[in-house]
Amino acid sequence: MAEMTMVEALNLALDQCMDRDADVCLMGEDIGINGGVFRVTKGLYEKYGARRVMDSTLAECGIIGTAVGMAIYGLKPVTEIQFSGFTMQAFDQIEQNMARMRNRTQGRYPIRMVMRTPYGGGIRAVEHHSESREAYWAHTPGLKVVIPSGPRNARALLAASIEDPDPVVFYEPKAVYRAFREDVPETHETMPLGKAQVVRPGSDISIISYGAMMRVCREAVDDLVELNGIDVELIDLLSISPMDTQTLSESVSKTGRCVIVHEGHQTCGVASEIIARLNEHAFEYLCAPIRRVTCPDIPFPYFQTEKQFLPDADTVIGAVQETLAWE
Amino acid sequence: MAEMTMVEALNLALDQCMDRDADVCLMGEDIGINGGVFRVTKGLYEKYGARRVMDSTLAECGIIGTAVGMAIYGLKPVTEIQFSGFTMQAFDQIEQNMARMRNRTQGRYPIRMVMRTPYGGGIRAVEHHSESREAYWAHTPGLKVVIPSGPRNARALLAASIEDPDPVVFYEPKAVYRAFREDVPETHETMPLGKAQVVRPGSDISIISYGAMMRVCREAVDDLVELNGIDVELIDLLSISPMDTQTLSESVSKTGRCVIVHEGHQTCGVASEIIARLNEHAFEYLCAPIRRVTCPDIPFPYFQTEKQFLPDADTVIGAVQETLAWE
Amino acid sequence: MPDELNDNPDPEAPTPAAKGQFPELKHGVKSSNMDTSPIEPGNIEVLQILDEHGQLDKSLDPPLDDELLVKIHRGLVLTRAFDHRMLTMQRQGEMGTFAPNLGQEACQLGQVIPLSRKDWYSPSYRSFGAQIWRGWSMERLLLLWAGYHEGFPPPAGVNDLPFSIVVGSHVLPAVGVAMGMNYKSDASCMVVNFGDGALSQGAVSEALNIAAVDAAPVVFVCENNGWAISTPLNKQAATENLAVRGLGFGMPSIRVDGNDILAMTVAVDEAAQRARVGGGPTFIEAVTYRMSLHTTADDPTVYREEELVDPWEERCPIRRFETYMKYKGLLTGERIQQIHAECEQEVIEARDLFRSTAASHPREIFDHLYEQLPEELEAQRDAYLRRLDERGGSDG
Amino acid sequence: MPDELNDNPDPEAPTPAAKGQFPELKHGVKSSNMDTSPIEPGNIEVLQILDEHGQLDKSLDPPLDDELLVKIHRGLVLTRAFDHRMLTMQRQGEMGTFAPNLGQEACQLGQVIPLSRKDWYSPSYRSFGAQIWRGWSMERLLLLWAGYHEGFPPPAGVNDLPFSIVVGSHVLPAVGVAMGMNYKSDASCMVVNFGDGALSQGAVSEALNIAAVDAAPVVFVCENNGWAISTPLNKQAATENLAVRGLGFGMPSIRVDGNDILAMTVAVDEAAQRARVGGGPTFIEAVTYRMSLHTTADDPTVYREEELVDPWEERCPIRRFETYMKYKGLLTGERIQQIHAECEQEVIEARDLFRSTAASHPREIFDHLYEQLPEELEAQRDAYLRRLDERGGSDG
Ligand SMILES: Cc1ncc(C[n+]2csc(CCOP(=O)(O)OP(=O)(O)O)c2C)c(N)n1
Ligand SMILES: Cc1ncc(C[n+]2csc(CCOP(=O)(O)OP(=O)(O)O)c2C)c(N)n1
Ligand SMILES: [Mg+2]
Ligand SMILES: [Mg+2]
Repeated sequence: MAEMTMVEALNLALDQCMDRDADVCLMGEDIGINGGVFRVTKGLYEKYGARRVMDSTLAECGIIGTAVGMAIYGLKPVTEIQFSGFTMQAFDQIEQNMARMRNRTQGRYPIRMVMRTPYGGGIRAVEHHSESREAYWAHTPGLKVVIPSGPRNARALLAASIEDPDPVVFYEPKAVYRAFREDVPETHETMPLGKAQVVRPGSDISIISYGAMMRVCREAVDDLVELNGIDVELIDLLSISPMDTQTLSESVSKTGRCVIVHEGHQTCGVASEIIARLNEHAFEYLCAPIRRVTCPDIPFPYFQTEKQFLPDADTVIGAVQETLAWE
Repeated sequence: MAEMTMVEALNLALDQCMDRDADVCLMGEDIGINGGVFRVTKGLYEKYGARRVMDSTLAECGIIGTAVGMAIYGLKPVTEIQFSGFTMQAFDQIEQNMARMRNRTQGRYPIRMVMRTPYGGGIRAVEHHSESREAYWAHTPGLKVVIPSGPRNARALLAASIEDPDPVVFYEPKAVYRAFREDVPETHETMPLGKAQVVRPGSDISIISYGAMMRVCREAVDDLVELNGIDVELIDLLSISPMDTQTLSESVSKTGRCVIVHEGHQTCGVASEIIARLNEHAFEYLCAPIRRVTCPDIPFPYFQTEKQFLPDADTVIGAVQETLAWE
Repeated sequence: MPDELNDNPDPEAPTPAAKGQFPELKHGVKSSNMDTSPIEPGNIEVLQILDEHGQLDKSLDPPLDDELLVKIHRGLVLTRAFDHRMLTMQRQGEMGTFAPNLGQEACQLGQVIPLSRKDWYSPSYRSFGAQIWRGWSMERLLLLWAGYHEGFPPPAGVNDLPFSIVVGSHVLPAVGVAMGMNYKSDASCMVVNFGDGALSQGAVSEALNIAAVDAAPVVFVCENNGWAISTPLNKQAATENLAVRGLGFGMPSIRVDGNDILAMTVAVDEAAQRARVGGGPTFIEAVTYRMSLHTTADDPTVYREEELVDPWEERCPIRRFETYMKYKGLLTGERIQQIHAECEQEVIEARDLFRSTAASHPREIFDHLYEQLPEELEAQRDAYLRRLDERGGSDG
Repeated sequence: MPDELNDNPDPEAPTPAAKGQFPELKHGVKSSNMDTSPIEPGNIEVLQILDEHGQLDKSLDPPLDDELLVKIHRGLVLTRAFDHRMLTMQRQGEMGTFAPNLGQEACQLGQVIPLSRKDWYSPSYRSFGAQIWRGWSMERLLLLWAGYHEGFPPPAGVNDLPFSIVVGSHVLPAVGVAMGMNYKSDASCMVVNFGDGALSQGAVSEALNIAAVDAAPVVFVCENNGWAISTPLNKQAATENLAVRGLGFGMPSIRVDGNDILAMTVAVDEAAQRARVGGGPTFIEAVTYRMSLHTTADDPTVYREEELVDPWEERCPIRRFETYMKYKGLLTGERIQQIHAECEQEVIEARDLFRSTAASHPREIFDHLYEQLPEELEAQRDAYLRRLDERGGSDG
């Protein structure tokens, strides 16, 4: 075990996967000598060389499109898009080839690749650098979408994503990159994709969240439990697609009340999907409308107002109390 | 009044808007002499000339990006993307500029433009030519998303979209293009954006749909009413974003049961959003889980199997009966 | 709030100097930090070996062995026979929309003739002649155009990408495959085909640039057939020729007579050889003409004068090559007629096999998206299969 | 099912001809349907008027009037003073991440000096020198970099696009504005700025092609400063120079010493004049160097040898121009020192105004997305505002 930030843990996962499998290679902007703008690939260029750690041209569509080709050829590229806002530049290649090539060729060309990218707000970034559009990928058949919340699950989920036979979109909460440290085992560790985690079992109400918002939820839960004596069940989704519907519906069937928290926009967002599924699988147990705590349907604002824009613990606490108060 | 197909009705709307406003111009691939691959712009090149009816290069990103610039300059471009599957090529310009320019410049540069594009299946098209990804746009702040279901509302909504001060994504159900004729008034007619239409009032259950699926729903409703004596309320959404939440919740508050039908994929789709809103606004009136009748979360298949893939009247009838049977 | 700011759009901003006030540009002085002599980007070769009358440039006649030449001729004839048949079948409602390649047969075969099985090929939707040469059976191609999923995956043993219908979307993956060859030190190459219209797609420009920067073993064959549906070349590009585009990205570029099977074969072979030994990519503009419809959904009479097509009748790549084969003494007029008949027969047999084997598999549409179907999709599949059963699975 | 098909990956497929078996390419015969003489895409001019020692090429000395020359000098000095100040403020936590333009001052001012107020300018994130010249107040730019929305919209009366942070994303809209000028027969032009890295973006290639095809009045200024964050030019493009890219799209292209304010001004002016009278777009490669950090979040020592920067100290665009101004007798060393001090003072005043006026408006973040806020968003805004009030609106 070693105490690591999420950045260090992700770096460890990349290092070990490259060490274990010569077909795993990295591609992205400034990931070589520079180690990536957030230093997630630090030292890997020195260790594995320019052939396996490829600095790309300034072209996101090019990164994803050529990575799809490498995967067709049999490699396992792990690409980095510098900020998730720039995945828009690659949307066509993601949707038309990365997500669909396996199906188009009836399995002849599986695409074993990962698209890593930092998402979300909270670091006083310039415009277009704080997006949380994971719902686009959840709505895109053929992809898996994974979002870790801390150093340890980030490492295990990235390793699992690299080893997964299907294309994975891996969103990294940049607000968490260096926010705290966690014990991370030195030896190779993975976690199954598609499984949510009950972080704290409880009986009064379920809070479902993922990524950077898990910190906010933990803070809220501490308050709710200690100050208000509310027995909250907190669930970390971890995998947006496929989604662990069973764990979610079991929880809400038990608690009958639920608040969903994420940074992404509200309309057609991940919370909407969770509500739709709970409506199907836990309808008879619902005692109150499920509340969505999300960013509103406006672009992420300029950073002087991001603190107000982003949901915080009080917002979550308020939603929980309203949900509990509902008759 | 004249009997028109949707293609003719759309053509009429374009013609009259161009006639009324010299700043309205058209841009797209093969929309000039060729009149567009579906002939929606037929005759307009001859009538308004190459300056106002612009054949673009084969670059969707280029079409949307330059149209944004024209709008900044003060024009009102109506762009055509030949098939909605190719809007992926323009995703970056749509999200980063078309949807956000007004906000980025605090209103200094409003983007008065429309992106027209045929969507959906049912015409035995090759791969990537039958997509229904309207949820991407509904999840994108700054856009309005409109989807007509017949010749008359297509004409009125397109005219309204062109006159709207905000950027509009206008999805045209290609399966309906020539499927049937309707009376369409010769004189300029618009309909307000953001309003749904109760096509048939009823008290037993609400069916919410839009676009090409409205035909399927109408067929289902006829059966349900005549054969089973079920008093169905049928709602045509027309505008996906903004969404007429009030009309939807009033309907479901009355009927207590609801089935939502669309061609788009299920996860994070429009139906998920409707369910989330009804959960918030009509929770206490719900007598049964709201059912989603959508295409599954797999890519649109090769056309020999599209008939099976697309929801049909029986699918809707089945969902209605299950919803009514639910205790 | 912005009003408080001292923004100052200078009303006195210098209006542009009146024309002529500034000296016309010419080269600056030779300076210590900048070589100011004009840059010469280099010339673009133009290649034709057999002209439209079958006139041979003997100095360029490639030493292809007779067997291969005969096989090439058959390939050209078969491609055209297949094209005709598909058109008929489409008109009879047996095919979906498809894209004829009448007149482009040499252009397409020339792209793949120099390739070995280790090499890769990335076809567009109009490349079926090349696909047949690569080993795709005609009945598989018929399945593809008739909307059966089974027609899309490349046959076992054929290193091809699926054909690309989203214009230009295959070019980046094709470059990626070539980058994989560099990664694995595999001395093979990738030939990727796209049209004059596709060259306007940003993704294609990105692909050209990446291939040049990474010295990827790719041969870009830009099939300039003069049209992108109704859009003529001069509305697609501002340059007379398209080869100069390759030069702009820093790769050797050449303009080839695409109706000259010898020129195409020689040009692609040289580019392929260079690519395999680390020489990087080449851009080949293949000049040909779309003599027929864009697709069966298209009506060229709306936008194209028939007179424009006439001269290209003269330039028929097949007749041209047959003149050469006779001149070489490899084929007689009689034998040529037989070959045409044989190819017609082959196509008929493929059609019959297609008719007897074609079957759609609606129950399988969930089976190929993920290696293992996620639970949530299993539920969707089960619901879908129940529906099929209710409808009577067979239709079904 | 595919197995039933007669797919036939020919094991005998001709392996590529052994090197040399084919003749090396040379031009084919002159033929009846194809001119096979090699294509010469034309040369690219390289312009420098003032070399790094302030050496003047008198034959090219532009007749700018003295007042303008003095104004230009002040613009250069002010830009650098502003750059220094922002860096300090950022280090003190007063600014967000920002992109210094040390060494690129001439390159940036030269782009806009020839523009009138009717002309348009589309800046990148590193173009604040040009923005100041265009009429953006320094305090507005400080607001922008400090993350206040009020800093983003162009000031009233300034025909600029908002600065572009998504690399290359502004170039297509810039071309669209120019297409609007053609639409309205407005004899103005658009100058759009982007970097060597941005040139790799597909959208930028699409923009170059569209502008060329539509003869849009655009001047593309590709600011080649040698780096895209840590990526050097040779990993970004396979060509020695970037001007050839413009040639590949069929527009006049020129390579200019970006540290020579006279050369930049002359080149842009000629291109702008051509554009305004229907001469279409021009591609200008401005050769300069990013002497400082990519942004304040960047640490060049990780990837760049300091020695690489040294020679560019020599090529300082400001010192070079000051030599020229003295030679012209327009400025003395003493006066120059005063100007530096005055500019420093101006910047300090802007900073103070910024400090006294800067205020964020969290209650307004819903107000600019749509002309009229849709109902569903009103509900979201009300919930948001309630939250603000609970938190104590002020912080707020
Ligand atoms: C991205 C995209 N945009 C538009 C289309 C519609 N479309 C199909 S073929 C075609 C023209 C292609 O022209 P070209 O690249 O010259 O190839 P050709 O058809 O002439 O062989 C168009 C516009 C498409 N399939 N994909
Ligand atoms: C589409 C996109 N990709 C990546 C980035 C991150 N990024 C910001 S600046 C930059 C380098 C740009 O280099 P260049 O175009 O040469 O301009 P310069 O910074 O040198 O002025 C990168 C990669 C971005 N902002 N947008
Ligand atoms: Mg073409
Ligand atoms: Mg640069």
